[in-house]
Amino acid sequence: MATQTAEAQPDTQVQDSMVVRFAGDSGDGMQLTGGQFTLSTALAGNDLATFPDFPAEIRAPQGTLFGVSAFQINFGSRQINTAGDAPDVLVAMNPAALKVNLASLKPGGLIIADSGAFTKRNLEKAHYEENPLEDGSLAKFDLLAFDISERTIEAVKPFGLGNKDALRSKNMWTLGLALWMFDRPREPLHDWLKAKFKSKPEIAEANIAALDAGHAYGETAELSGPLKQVHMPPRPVEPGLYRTITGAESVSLGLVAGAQLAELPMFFGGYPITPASAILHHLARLKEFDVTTFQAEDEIAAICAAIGASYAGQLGVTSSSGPGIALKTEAMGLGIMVELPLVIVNSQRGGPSTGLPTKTEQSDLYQAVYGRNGDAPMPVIAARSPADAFDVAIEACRIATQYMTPVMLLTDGYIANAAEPWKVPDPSAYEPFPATFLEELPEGEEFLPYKRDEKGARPWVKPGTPGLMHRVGGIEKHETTGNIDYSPANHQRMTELRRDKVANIVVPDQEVSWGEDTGDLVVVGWGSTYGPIKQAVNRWIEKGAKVSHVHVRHIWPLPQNLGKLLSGFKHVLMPEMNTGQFKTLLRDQFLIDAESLTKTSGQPFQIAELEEAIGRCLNEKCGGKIGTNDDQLPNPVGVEK
Amino acid sequence: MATQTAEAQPDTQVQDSMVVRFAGDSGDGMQLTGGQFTLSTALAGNDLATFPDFPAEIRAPQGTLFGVSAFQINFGSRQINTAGDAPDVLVAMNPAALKVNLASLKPGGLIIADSGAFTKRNLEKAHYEENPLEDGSLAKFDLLAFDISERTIEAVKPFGLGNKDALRSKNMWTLGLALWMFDRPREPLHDWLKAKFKSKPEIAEANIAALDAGHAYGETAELSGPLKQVHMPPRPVEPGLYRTITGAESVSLGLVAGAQLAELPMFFGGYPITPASAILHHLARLKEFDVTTFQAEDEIAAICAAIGASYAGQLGVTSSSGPGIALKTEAMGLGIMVELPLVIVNSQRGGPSTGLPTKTEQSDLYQAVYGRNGDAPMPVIAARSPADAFDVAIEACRIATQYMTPVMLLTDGYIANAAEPWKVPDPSAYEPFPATFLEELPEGEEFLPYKRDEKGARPWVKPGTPGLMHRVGGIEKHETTGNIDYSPANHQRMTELRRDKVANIVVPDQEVSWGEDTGDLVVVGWGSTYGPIKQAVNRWIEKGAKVSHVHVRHIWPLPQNLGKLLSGFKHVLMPEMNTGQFKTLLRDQFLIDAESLTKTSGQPFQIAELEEAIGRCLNEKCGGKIGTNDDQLPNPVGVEK
Amino acid sequence: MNEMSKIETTLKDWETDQEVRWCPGCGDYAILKAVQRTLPQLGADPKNTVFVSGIGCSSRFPYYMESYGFHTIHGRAPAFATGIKLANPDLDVWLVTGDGDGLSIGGNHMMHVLRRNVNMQIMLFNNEIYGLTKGQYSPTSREHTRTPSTPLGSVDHPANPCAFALGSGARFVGRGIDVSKNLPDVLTAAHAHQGAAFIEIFQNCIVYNKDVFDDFAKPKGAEQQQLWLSHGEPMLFGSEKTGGVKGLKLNTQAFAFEVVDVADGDWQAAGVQVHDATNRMLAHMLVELPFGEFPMPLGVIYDDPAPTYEAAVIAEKERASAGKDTSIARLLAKGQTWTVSGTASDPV
Amino acid sequence: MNEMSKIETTLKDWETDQEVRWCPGCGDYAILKAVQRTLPQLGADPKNTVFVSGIGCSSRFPYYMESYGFHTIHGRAPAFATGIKLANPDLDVWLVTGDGDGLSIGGNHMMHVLRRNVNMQIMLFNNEIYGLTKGQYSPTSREHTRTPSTPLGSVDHPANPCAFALGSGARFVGRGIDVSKNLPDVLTAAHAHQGAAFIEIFQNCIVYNKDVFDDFAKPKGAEQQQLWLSHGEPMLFGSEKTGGVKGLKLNTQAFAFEVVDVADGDWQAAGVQVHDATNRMLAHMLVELPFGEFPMPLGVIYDDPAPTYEAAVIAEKERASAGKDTSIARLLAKGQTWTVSGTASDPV
Ligand SMILES: Cc1ncc(C[n+]2csc(CCOP(=O)(O)OP(=O)(O)O)c2C)c(N)n1
Ligand SMILES: Cc1ncc(C[n+]2csc(CCOP(=O)(O)OP(=O)(O)O)c2C)c(N)n1
Ligand code: SF4
Ligand code: SF4
Ligand SMILES: [Mg+2]
Ligand SMILES: [Mg+2]
Repeated sequence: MATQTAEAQPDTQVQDSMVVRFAGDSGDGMQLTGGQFTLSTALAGNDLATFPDFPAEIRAPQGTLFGVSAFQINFGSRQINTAGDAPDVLVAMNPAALKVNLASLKPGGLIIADSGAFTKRNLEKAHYEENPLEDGSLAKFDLLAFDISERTIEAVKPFGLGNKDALRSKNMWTLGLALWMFDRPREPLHDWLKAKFKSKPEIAEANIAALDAGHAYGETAELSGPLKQVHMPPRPVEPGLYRTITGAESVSLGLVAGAQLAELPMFFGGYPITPASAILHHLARLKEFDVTTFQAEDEIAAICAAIGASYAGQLGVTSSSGPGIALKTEAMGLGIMVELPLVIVNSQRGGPSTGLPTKTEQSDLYQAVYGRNGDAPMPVIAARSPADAFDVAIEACRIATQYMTPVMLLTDGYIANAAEPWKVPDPSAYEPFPATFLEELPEGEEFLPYKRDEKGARPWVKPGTPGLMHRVGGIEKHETTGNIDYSPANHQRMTELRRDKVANIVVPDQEVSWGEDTGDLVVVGWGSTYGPIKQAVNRWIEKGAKVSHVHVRHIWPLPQNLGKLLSGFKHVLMPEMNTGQFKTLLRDQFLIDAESLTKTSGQPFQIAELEEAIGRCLNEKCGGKIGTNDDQLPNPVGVEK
Repeated sequence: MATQTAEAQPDTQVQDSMVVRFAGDSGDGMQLTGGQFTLSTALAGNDLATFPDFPAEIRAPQGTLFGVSAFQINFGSRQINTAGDAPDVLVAMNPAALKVNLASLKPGGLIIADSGAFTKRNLEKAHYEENPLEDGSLAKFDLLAFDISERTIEAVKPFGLGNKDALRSKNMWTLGLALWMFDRPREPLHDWLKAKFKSKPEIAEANIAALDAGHAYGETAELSGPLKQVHMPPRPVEPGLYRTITGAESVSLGLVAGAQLAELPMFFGGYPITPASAILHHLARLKEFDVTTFQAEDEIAAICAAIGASYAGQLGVTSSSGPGIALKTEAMGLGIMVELPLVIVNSQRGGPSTGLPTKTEQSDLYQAVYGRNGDAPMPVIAARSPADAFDVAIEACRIATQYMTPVMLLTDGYIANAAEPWKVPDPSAYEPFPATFLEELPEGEEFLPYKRDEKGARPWVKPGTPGLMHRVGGIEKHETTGNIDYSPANHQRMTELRRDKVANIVVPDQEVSWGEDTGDLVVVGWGSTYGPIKQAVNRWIEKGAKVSHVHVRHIWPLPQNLGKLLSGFKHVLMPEMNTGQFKTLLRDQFLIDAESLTKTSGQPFQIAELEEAIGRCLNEKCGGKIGTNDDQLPNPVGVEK
Repeated sequence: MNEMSKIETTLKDWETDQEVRWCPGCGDYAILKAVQRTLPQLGADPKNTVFVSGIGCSSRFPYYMESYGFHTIHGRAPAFATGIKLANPDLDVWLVTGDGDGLSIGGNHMMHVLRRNVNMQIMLFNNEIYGLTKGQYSPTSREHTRTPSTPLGSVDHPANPCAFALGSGARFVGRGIDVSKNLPDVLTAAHAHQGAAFIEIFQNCIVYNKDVFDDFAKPKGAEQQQLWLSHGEPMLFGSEKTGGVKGLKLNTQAFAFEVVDVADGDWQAAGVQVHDATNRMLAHMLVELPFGEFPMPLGVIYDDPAPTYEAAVIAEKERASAGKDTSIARLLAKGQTWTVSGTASDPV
Repeated sequence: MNEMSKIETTLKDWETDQEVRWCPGCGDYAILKAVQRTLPQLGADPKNTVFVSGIGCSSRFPYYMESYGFHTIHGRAPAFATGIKLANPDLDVWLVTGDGDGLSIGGNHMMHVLRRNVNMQIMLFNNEIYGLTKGQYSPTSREHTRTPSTPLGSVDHPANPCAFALGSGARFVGRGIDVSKNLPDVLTAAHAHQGAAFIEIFQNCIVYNKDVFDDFAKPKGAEQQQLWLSHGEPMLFGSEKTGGVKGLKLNTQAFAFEVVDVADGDWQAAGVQVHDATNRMLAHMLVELPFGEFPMPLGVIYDDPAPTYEAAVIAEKERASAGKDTSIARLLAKGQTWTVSGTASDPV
């Protein structure tokens, strides 16, 4: 088994990280297996990153190629930033799972296959003419094929389940085997199963039996073959309380924390859309933290209700994905005009239009920064990883409430679904930023709803406040009174005030994420490309190249020192999962010759791809695009043509 | 009276152009006066440009500052490109009209005021403490104040109208005076009045009497004062048939012509919004030209119905202004994905949000080029003047049908309402571009709905065609079959195909609009700034400066030679009625140090402003903003504060 | 509105310093005055009152009310109002919209605010035209209406605002006329109703759709053309002076109303129907009554309260919070965690 | 649809080569088959048939129909379909939508397509849930529905699709059940109706809202729980075998239906109401009938055609064009023009 070394060559000696991919039919419970394996990995003290990759269909017919559901985890005793390029181990619960995922497996990687599921019918559904487990076509891999189905049925026999029900425990059997492979305790899983099936103890017992049987199978002597136990030492990390967290959870918690730091109740207006719905779901369970969730009739109503709530004195938040964000455009303009706090979360997915709802992309940056009628500036910030999303969400709340402005928070389908271990932060480490409402005027002062403070923010007055009745709206308004005012000088002035308020938002100076402050090449990223860029840059630094990584959180306004920082490098390479959107910003703002490296396949960058592109760049052939083909992970070849 | 010379000094000798501004209460019929004066100017063979400037309110209470309605016309015996900076003559029908418009009047200009309307009550409504006609405050102007109201009442007395009705003819009296001033025949007006009031001959007669009386007044000897008759020779122009045209009419006619050149019926889906409604209104009267107009329930339905019509084989067109365009965003993405022809007209107005509905701005360029989720490229073209809008609309139809793509046509509130003389084009001078529908497959060929031609366009198949049934939609689709396809390589490829199709649209090379091909400074504009930029550049060229004017029609894709062209100049100055949006495109695409000159007051650039800015630029202080203040035209001082 | 907070105000207290910008003679003025007259009677408190509107002539309303006001975007006022009510249910929310704003672009939000039953008063100023954009036809314009966008006459079947409201699940449906002296009564009943109260107000756009309601709204003939409904009262209209007292009687065979003459005030004898504002079927029949053959039903057509949305949302939030530790620390540490001490890690 | 173009097809002719991607057991399969069975009976021609849909599980429908198909965006299908019909009224347009697509985000377009009466069949698959986005509650979900977005149970009052359609001005309202053998009859009647025909189809989402309609849809007990309506026929349900024949009788005092027993088939004696599909008030009462106390009304509830929108639009266009010179030259030279010859200019 291999590590993620710079050369990405298989090397069975070094065990500092591994990539495992569980793949099966949507009905096989692979996401559950993956999730529980993740938890066990976290408990073992390894660093990790995951990539759940589910089908676009709700429940595709069993055994089909487009019904394959996979879960990939990269874990190790060193820092892990990506879910890994190519798996070392592929667990394939049926022929379709094998077919779709095989191309991504590392040469010499291990395949664990449930031969019991390689029936004639399943092979046909996967468009296999021969059984790949038998025709020698897998020769360049290590293959471990045996009848998991049968073994599971046997294991749960004592509990009197029918075959169909019994097979439901296949995933637990597999998980048991995986636990053995990585020398993990079973007790947490036992406890979890008992809790999960509290009302159906026999199901709990059957699953426990399957888990134990899989584990025991690993230990039996017959396995002199490719299966070896791996001891992965824990990654030394700061002491503290830890948990795993997905991006969607992290955004949700960050928003709640942000509202609490602003000392405001939070109002969340949402409308279901993949992959943004998870935030609505999480927040709907957090009502006790002074959160109101409102599933509106559409995205427009969701943002309008959120603005209404902000108007009434709560922290309005709304969230969606590309097409839904598009619908919110007009209302965002109103938010900018009435200058009320609002956080808009965009969990980006593949576009345009309905696009690829379950795939990831970074192609809504243009929309976030530029996509409104009129001169309508709005701060935009981006999360780079699941854990980072927590801080970014708090930052969004801070900017929104301190500057009285809508703020766009960009995340994406990859971050939303991926998990990583997270050191539970100490809430008291965050500086509160209590929102202030204007409740009374200093004696003799006139009430001016658009008079600004030193940050450029206008006062926030809650309806219900005596003596401060006023009217707001989307028509241009007078600089101080806020009354309708179309006069030329006033519009000129207001356009500038709105621009400057946003332009002057205090944003921390940009730091170099990895590498030196000057050099031959700086790789500039934003959002979820953080992990692969960091690893790829690191590989070149280790090879002695003068490469650095700059990862930008504040997309608009940009950090003040950014232009200067970038000018310290000979080349600027900008990998993006779009056709080069952030590149436009930097070229416009700093007139630097930033070169795009684009990938628009709906899949995250692989470290190796970036490594190669950096190499090219160091040889003066910067930019280009990743020549994606269907050999990449995951690979639903032949599907839906 | 003065010409538009470089120094803009009053000079009563040269009569090659004049600016007249009619201003009165909304109820005073100033737009009608202006319109008829325009027609008479056109018939006299002068070149002209107009700027109607009406209040935001439907009918504001009489006599108020915010109820002032004005109409400015610049006309001359030389080429006229703008409605003029400062009027030479201001007709003020009441105190409010005087107050709002005075600041824009040229020093030494002529004021014609209806002293009969300067009553105590009207003075109060206009916030005048003293009667300005009497207190000497107008000393720096030529003042001609007399009781137009009374003279009108007298003139129409024979027709037995009550005072209120009689006063309705005040505008015709004024028009008569204006006709005299510029030595114009009254007959066309007589004919027009008779036609207009066909069913009410006594009203026609009364108006004619008023007109004649105004005219006669001009001729009377008492007028030894400031009123002089001006003989403006016709501007030598190409022989042919002429008419005046506003931008809204021109877009409408261009769309109809474009549909005919494409040999398609046209379907127009719209929803009222200022200033876009005029296009809906014009087209609703053109049903006999195979035009269907559909007033939808909202902007979203309007664009969706238009896409539906394109799907069914017509040329779908939709039109709106900023907030409505925002609502269309999601559906534009679908149009891009299903690759059907569609023309989207945006008549820009002041933003953001509801903004300044009746004022002009160019601030939706970002939205047009970048404002969609996903990588969603769309061609964008812009009209520079009312007449130009005709050709631009045809060009939009051509690109949409030839490349199977939505196209955004940008115009603005200024172009929409302004009028200019237009040489009625010879329809046969336009090369037809008949749309081709796929109706039959070559023997043995498989039907592939997304197979592209050499331009990158997919086939257009009308429902109803036998044997070519197929399904389209907004989910990513296979490169040739168009079936749903989420596979990574396919999405990568489709993203590129969509980008390249638009990027490779054949666009004429950019020409220099005025001046040499290289030099010290190029002023780059787009849209309705054409006139003032051209005049300002011309003034500097006449002063010997190496300045040129480049005006871009094709905003996206940009003309291929543009970057190279601009690099032939030391400085690039970009005046825009926004905070610098087109500038972003050019800096990103060409990495040139283009400097913004911005004006966001809701008012067009003045020639003098640009002239000054160019001067600064030639002295190496490029860019900045126009320091607008309320002294500019028009000036509703004190309104709504 | 919080009953506790009733205060004394006069009409003047509800006027702002902004010049009113409707066309002289517009019906909006009369509605403005009616509202400014009604609010003092309700004991409404300006500081707790919020006027929310979309875009249109009618939607300028908030600028003229000395209360809190939000002039939002076209068609979306119900969504803003919902957010406001959920954030602060103590506020007394009035929604002002037009036939275009509320039924064309905003029909969906209108439906959902009615369905959810958010407690507010919704005044739809129906002038059967788009006023602000200069006179295009609207979804309530009658067939063959000639406007700039329909120079040959409109061809759509018009929407019936009250029928739409009922179909959307409204629990209060009322109707009034801009200049009618009864308008304050309808507003008062709407305000008393807990939940979304829908009021269609016929409003004269004298510039673009002048006197289009004259057939029933003009004072002359009004008695014969207007049927003012009152719960528990017979459905009577007309008077001896104006051509006789008449009433509506239900023809149970045809499921339809018919007009009957009432002699000597004996409406029972004539079989005149008594209005029951809680009967949904009666409401359906009344709002769909073809005008001409019948008078125009006005007043409180339907009034049958149901629990409000914001009350349910808040109750749920309270249930969810009861007795819970709501510290941020607990929030963050939810789910399965483990502690790392030194380099070892133990599940907790 | 053009009556002339009736052709012969079989169910197979309407199947595409695309693998059907709904969850095994989803009610959508049954509806797909019912449609594919019905179209040959109507003599429908695949090349003239267009299926238009929004977004949702249900909206995948066009991919499985071998006809023209347009899978558009969420909630907007009625607008696309309107454009298609106006551009080519000869096309036979079927609209497929869900309770979320058609009534949540798309409620406004639904209202307007019904109000305008564009000739098409609108099938709303009501599974009372958002299927495609994995099970959030929808506007038709019953109160207290627990879903990922309402973990403590929903609190909104649900919308009633048929009541909404009627309130919007629909001239045809029908109801069916995914697996019911009567569904093709409802589809056939909808197709025969000239104008917008609204059909609510109860559809079982077995993954996120399994068997939620079982109280009336499951075969056992169906006879007692389903009232299949037929114009001119008495409103009867149940059978001797299942606990007796029953009928609906109108209580004219209370304006309400009541259930009566029918002895020996003598429904007249029992006072059972005869269904009149052209009576709007009956339709209102039927679609609002509280289930439980009453059976579920199904079949053709209302069918009273009115002129279609596209016919009026086209007639107007023809009137406008009659005898006109439609050359581009005339178009351009409209209005007042003048001719310049040399440097002089003369009005023309
Ligand atoms: C998104 C958007 N679309 C269109 C408009 C233009 N618009 C403003 S008001 C209005 C309709 C007004 O009609 P109605 O709601 O009946 O109000 P009224 O003016 O008649 O009171 C329209 C179409 C707009 N402001 N915003
Ligand atoms: C603009 C937009 N918003 C949200 C979504 C996500 N979305 C897709 S389908 C759907 C609802 C599906 O529910 P329904 O219409 O009832 O159809 P079903 O899946 O139940 O058949 C939603 C919210 C989307 N695709 N586009
Ligand atoms: S246009 Fe009509 S509705 Fe608008 S203010 Fe004028 S009269 Fe009133
Ligand atoms: S989620 Fe429900 S509605 Fe969607 S396909 Fe599955 S069963 Fe059918
Ligand atoms: Mg209106
Ligand atoms: Mg549904």
